[in-house]
Amino acid sequence: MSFPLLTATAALPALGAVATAAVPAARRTAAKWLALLVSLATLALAVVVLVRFDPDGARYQLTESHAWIKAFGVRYELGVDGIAVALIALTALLIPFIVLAGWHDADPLETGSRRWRPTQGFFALILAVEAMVIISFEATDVFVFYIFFEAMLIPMYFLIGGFGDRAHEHGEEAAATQRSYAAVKFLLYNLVGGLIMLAAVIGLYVVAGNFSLAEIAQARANGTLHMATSTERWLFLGFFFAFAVKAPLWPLHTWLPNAMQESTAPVAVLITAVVDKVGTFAMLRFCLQLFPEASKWATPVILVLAVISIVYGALLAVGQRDIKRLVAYASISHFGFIVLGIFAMTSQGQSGATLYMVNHGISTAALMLVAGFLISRRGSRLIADYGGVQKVAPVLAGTFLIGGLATLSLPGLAPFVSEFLVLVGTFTRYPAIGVVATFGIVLAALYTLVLYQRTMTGPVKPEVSAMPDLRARELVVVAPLIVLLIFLGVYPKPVTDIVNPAVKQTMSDVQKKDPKPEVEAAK
Amino acid sequence: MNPVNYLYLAALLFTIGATGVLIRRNAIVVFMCVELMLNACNLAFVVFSRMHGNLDGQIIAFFTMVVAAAEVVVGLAIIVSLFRTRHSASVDDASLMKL
Amino acid sequence: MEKLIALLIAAPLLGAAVLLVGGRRLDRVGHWIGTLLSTASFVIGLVLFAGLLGRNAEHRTLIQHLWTWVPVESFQADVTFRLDQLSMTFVLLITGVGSLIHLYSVGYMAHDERRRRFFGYLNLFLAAMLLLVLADNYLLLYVGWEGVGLASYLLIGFWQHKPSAATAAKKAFLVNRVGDVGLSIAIMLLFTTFGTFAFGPVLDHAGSASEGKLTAIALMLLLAACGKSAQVPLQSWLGDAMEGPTPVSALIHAATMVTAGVYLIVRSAAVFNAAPDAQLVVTVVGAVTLLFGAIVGCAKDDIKKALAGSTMSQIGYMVLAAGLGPVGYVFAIMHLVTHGFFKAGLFLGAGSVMHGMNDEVDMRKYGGLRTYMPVTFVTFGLGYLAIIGFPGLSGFFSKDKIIEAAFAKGGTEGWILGGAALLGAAITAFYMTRVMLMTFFGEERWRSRPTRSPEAPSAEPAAEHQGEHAEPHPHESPKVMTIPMIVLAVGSVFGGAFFSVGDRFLHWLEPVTGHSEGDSPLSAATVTGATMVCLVAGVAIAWAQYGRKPVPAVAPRGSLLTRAARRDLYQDDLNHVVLVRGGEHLTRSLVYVDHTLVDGVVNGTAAGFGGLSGRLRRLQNGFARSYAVSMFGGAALLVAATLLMRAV
Amino acid sequence: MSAAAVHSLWTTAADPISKIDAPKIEYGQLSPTLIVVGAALVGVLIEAFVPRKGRYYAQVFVSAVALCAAFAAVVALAADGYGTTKAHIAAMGAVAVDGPALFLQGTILLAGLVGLFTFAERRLDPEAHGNRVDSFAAQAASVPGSDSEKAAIRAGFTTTEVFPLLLFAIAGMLVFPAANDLLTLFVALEVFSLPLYLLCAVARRKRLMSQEAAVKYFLLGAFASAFTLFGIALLYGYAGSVSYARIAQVVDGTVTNVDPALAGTMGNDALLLLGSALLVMGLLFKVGAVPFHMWTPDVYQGAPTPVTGFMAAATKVAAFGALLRLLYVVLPGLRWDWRPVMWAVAIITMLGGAIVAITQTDIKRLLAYSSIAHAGFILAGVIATSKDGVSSVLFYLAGYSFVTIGAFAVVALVRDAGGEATHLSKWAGLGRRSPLVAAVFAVFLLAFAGIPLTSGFAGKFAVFKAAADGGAVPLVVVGVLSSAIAAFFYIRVIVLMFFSEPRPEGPTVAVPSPLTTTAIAVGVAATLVLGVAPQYFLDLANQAGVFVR
Repeated sequence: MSFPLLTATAALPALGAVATAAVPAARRTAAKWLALLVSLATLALAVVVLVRFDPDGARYQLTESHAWIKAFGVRYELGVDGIAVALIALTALLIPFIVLAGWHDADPLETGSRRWRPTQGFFALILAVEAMVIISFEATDVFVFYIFFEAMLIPMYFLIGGFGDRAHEHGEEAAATQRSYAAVKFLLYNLVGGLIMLAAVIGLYVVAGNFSLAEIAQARANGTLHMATSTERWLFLGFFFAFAVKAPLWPLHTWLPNAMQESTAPVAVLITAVVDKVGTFAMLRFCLQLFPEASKWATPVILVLAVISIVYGALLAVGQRDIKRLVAYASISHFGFIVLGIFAMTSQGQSGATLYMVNHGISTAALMLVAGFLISRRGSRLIADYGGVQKVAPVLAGTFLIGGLATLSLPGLAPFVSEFLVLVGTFTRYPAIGVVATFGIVLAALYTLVLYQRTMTGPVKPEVSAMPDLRARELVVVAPLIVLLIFLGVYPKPVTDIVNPAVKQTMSDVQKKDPKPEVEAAK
Repeated sequence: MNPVNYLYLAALLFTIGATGVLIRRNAIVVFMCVELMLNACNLAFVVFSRMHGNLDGQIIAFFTMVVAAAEVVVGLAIIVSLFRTRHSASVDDASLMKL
Repeated sequence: MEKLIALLIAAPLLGAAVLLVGGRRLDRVGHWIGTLLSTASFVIGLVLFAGLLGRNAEHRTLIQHLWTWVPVESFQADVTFRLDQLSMTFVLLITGVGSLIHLYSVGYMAHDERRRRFFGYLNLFLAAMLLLVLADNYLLLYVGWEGVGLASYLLIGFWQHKPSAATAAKKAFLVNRVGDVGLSIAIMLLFTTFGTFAFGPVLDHAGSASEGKLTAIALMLLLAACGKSAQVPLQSWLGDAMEGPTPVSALIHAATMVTAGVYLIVRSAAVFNAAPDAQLVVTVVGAVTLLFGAIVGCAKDDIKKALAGSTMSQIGYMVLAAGLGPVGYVFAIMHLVTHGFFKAGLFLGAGSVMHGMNDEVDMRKYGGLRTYMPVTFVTFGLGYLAIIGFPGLSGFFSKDKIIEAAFAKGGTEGWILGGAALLGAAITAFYMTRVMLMTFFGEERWRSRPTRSPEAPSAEPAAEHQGEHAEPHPHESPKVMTIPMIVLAVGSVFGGAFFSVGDRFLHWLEPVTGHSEGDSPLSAATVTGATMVCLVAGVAIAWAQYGRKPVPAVAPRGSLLTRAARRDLYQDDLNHVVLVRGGEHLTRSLVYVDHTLVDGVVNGTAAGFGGLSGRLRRLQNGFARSYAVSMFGGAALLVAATLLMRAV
Repeated sequence: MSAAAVHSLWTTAADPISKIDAPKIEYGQLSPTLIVVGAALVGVLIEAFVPRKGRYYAQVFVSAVALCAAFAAVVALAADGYGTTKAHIAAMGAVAVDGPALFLQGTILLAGLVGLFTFAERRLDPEAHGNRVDSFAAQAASVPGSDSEKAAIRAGFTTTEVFPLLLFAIAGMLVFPAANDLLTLFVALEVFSLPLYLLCAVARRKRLMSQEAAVKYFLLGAFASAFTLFGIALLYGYAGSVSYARIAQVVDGTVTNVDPALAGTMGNDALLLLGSALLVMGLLFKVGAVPFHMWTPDVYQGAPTPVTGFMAAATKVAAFGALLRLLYVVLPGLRWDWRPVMWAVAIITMLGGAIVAITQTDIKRLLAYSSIAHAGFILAGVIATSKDGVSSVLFYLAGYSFVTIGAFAVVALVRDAGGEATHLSKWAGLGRRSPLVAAVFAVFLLAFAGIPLTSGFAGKFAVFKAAADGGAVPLVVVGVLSSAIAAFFYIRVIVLMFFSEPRPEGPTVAVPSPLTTTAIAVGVAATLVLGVAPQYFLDLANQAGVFVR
């Protein structure tokens, strides 16, 4: 019995959350530091996982397996493949920045009793989310995954509904109502998705008798488990629906703009960069592995939905007047790319999609956090309230621009690699769809540059004339992200090396091969 | 005489009681109608007991009477206290809680 | 020796990093750092050039593999550089002209408090441009391709406080993005066709692929080229790009970046050779653009916009040549290089004029400046002679060859293309003469001119230092600005001759691009003669119109064509109506749809349940007897259902 | 006459008459019930003889001891194997001692114990004239607002009778799921119903509503039990017996020694179907299934909150136990008749409860409707008609009862001048005023909503799984959908507590005595333990999943 590394990686932030929540009301700063340290420690553990993981080794590594709920055929089974490792690393990497960026977001409001401890709560909730996200990346048992996939909603819900931007054009009361609307919308969307998935999970149990990915795969291999085509399709739809809500895929996306708009920037990053990734990840791991036939059956429709998301999200981003909403719709467009890559069923597509999850996490974090700093200065989310910022706060403007360029996936920055892989992967099998998706890059440029032009350039608005440039803490948050964007842009090999073998596995799950070129010109 | 007829009588009484419950306002009367239903049941028990030629039915009838008596005790207690507070025994007046 | 190639890029890249990250503390020396590093890159270029000359023709291709970039199964992209005669030519042009313009900018931007950042951007541009021409595969080229796009975006919008500048920058980037779509689709097609997109294998096996695929690839590459090189239909951004500081216009929007499209086509020669249909399209695009640009150039009163039109037109020549296949590749590049010299020179001259005229750009407010700024006059004049193809000057050689090649295409196509080229030559002569006359000759229209309204689009911050309404005192620019002009003038005088004598340039480039002599229906002499005729005609008409009678200070209404040309032949208005307006409507309606339809469905469901709940709630009316009724009814139903179950 | 004749007369006279032999009662196996009943009687005596001052303590002490003892007895019996191997029918076929019975009795006893704590709570209301008071009327008989009531309050009277009443109710509930003949069933039904009627009427605050609740509950309850009784009569008429086993045999047609009368009635399915339908209806009334649910909201709202909590938990447990036994032991032969009907009932119950709850504005009514929806979920498990079905229902009931009592205990804490502040608008911003209480209540709500890692989820999963296994997939889908709807209003409360600004004149949260604290703590603990590590209890329910026949 070796050291349960994966459990530890998830348990550490969980315990950290409890500890943070327990910090007495007066010692707010202590709570912040505690949360930061815990998240850093988790990052360290994640790095250990990264190091201990052998890309060319077994499919699932560092596995743990214990009996849990025999009556439901549930085992506490953990294990990571390349894809999971990459995403765990991403999560663990982003949380410290999120904590740091949200340093002052939860300083208490005047209302409430002595025992009301928003700050402690805020950071505790963030750590709780981290724990649940990490374990759902690790779970190789459908039930275990489902439990945390669902439970994750609760802390997220409180983060969205409980903490918002300070200043608000319609005053605190209106802000509160809008916040809770967004929070409820988020929860209901995902809960409905989750409950429909629950029906499918139960169905899976009825069919398979247990939830272990490995066992089910084996049972299918040696023919002891046979799924009727219709059954498989229904179950697939049940699973996919939940993931499509989480991802989010058009037309199930409308919760995301509200959620990101109302929550503070760090939480918004937590949503898109971390939590939503669980949805796309789950498509890759569960939909494709458990229901390969059904996945192939559904591919055409899903691809179309993905393309719609890409174009639709981008167009709506162009039409937004609110910075955060804009980023939200941009993310919807990006999630379209990820889904596209997953269901193109080519190694480029799927590696690209995985890479995309990581890169999108980093780039959105960069853009959104800087946007958050901007908003916290002016106290407004409306694009129209800004102008000429680059004159008074050049560093802020510069970082914002780099974040934007990453969002429009400029070559040389990380997102370009993944986006191009996805496009190539799609194009090799579905040229038409690939071409349509490619036009998304023009729209991406449009909304990013329009945002930049309206906020940062032009004559300096009087309200922003006194705006301070980025502070040390904020620079510490942004600079590493930018460095990472550039590094992964010119040298993504470390990530691809980890991801590729896992993707090969998935490809063999769905029994798909990459199309051959017309002329074999490669050396 | 065919005992089945008594069954019809029992059914009739039961229905009358039920209808009474549905249409009468006064709590006491409503309650009496319930008692009527119980007695209809008793009649049915006795008749079946006669048909099957075993005593279970008749014994059950006694139990039913005891239970009914107990119900009267509790019921009257409640209704009376309600009457004393509201000065009315109408069931419809007691409709504070709705929706 | 390959080791050096990376340094070419590294030097300016380092400069950019240092200058942009370094912050204010570098404001003092920033510009010198930038200039130094670009010059360093030029020196390295020379060393490599010498190295190449030391080898015999077929061993002049150097490959430097740095690291594996994106490896996913069969998709293998490496960071690998290829230095052959073609890229060497570009390296020298870029670094050489680039260094000169760095030097020039030291003076030109002297009064700008953000000069350090300007040089940072310039270095960034150099690095990206070098990456573009040195990349050994299309994906890496794409990085450079977008890199230069970014640099040009930053530099066009350098004076971001001017909404016009910011808008122009955005427009340039967006139009280029459309081109980039072409490039990325081309790369995908290459990957699906050849399983790779590295130059070597692709160009070796180009022949063996199906012509359909190749045509598609070629057309996509052409689309990319149109975006970058401002060819019809993606030309609209170049005129606005003149919002940038003049050195930028000189370096990026005249000498180097805008010619990247030509590079792309020539680099992909093998693909185009195997796709004749695509080649025809290329030639057509080239011909159309060269006339388009020329016509626009005739009508502009803004000196920079006039030159921009001319740039468009000259690149049209190059594209036309490139479209002609092996007959034209070499001359396309040759014209590219010579154009690099004289057009840069012209722009620097224009900059120098503006520098001396409170950044006035309207030629109708110039006049008779030759006496005030002699050096500028001379250098500008030489550039002028070069571009109109005055015999013996560089333009003469390069352009003449292209016109010959065009006729050599043979058949009606040949006649049409050649005719267009000739006509273009005539118009070029006309508008350049016009520029020359309006600027340096005639009476001094800038005296006692009406006070300029401050929000005139051409306002540049330097103007603020020198008082808004003061009458300009034309003066020669400082040495640091004139020296580059002189050097470029020299280049534009002797460059062509140097290249053409003994077909130096041809032999140098042939191994890469290949070359074949076209059989022209007209003898070379005839073509040259015709060109001379056109030239003279153009000059004469211009003289008649602007030399003899005085130039009105406010533009006359002008003919229909003139007015159309002033508005860039209405193509901008077209874009505005079709794309911008249409797009706005589309997004606005989509926002509405998203809010009412997609979201409405969900909220509607919720509301529906609420309403249902409210209605059902009324059943709970508080009356015990009605509860009893429901129980009774329920019982009845229960019984009925049970009996029914038995019945069926 | 001859001597012989005389002798013969004598002999006939002296002919020994057959004597009735005393019934054989396994007191040991009935001990849980007997203990509770005994304690209840003791309680009555206490009321009679112990001076007022001591009564409260005496009653609480006796009841607590009795319940613990009874629970110990249940555990002992279970440990002795009566739940599994030695399961059999005791008391001359009147009472079954088997897994389900013991499991449910254990659950009821624990629920009763926790309920007792909430009954005994006397810190919440402000002291009246220096005496601590609980949530029951000073003198139930006196008219609200009358002098006699004032006097009673001044004298510091308290209605300590509630404790014996509670014990009687518990005793009835213990028998109800164990009853093995229809007569016992009916008597048990009344034994636990009547005390509840009374308990509903004795609230200290809001007497009018309390009395109204009692009247409604009583009249409708009596009405329902009349139907039940008629159903029993018909079944008796059909089978000629009230013993479950016998009826089952007759239903299956596996009965031996058919006398002509029986042969006559046996043929008459109308009797059987009518009878079983009415009987089932009576039980559905107790579990609060649509359309027999309408008493639930009013009674839940009007009754004193501790009573509501106990009632909501224990009644459901008992009634579902009886329903299970009835359907699995008596009417399995009728499965194909009642299953579709129950399907329908389950579906409308789930949907109805969930939908109507959306627009509720009173927390107690809200919980009432949620309990209706939960009744629907449990029915889904009942319908599975499999061992899994039974055990899943048992597990669900166990989890649900603790959550319910805990939730109502919390409701009792939130008070303003008028007593408990049950209107939702007053709960606004509770999370700001007292985060802990709000958090605890949120946990309960999440359990109700069936969020993973709470007992609610484990229970729901078990039940739906059983249903799906039993081929009732549509039922599962409906269940899932209605839980989605239900989630909406649970969340509404959470939003209210945490995300809306507290009202300046909002309610205060009373600091409870250890009693209520224990009740709530037990609730939370059960919720989390059953949610995170349910294995042990699932096994328990699994072993207990077999009815003795």
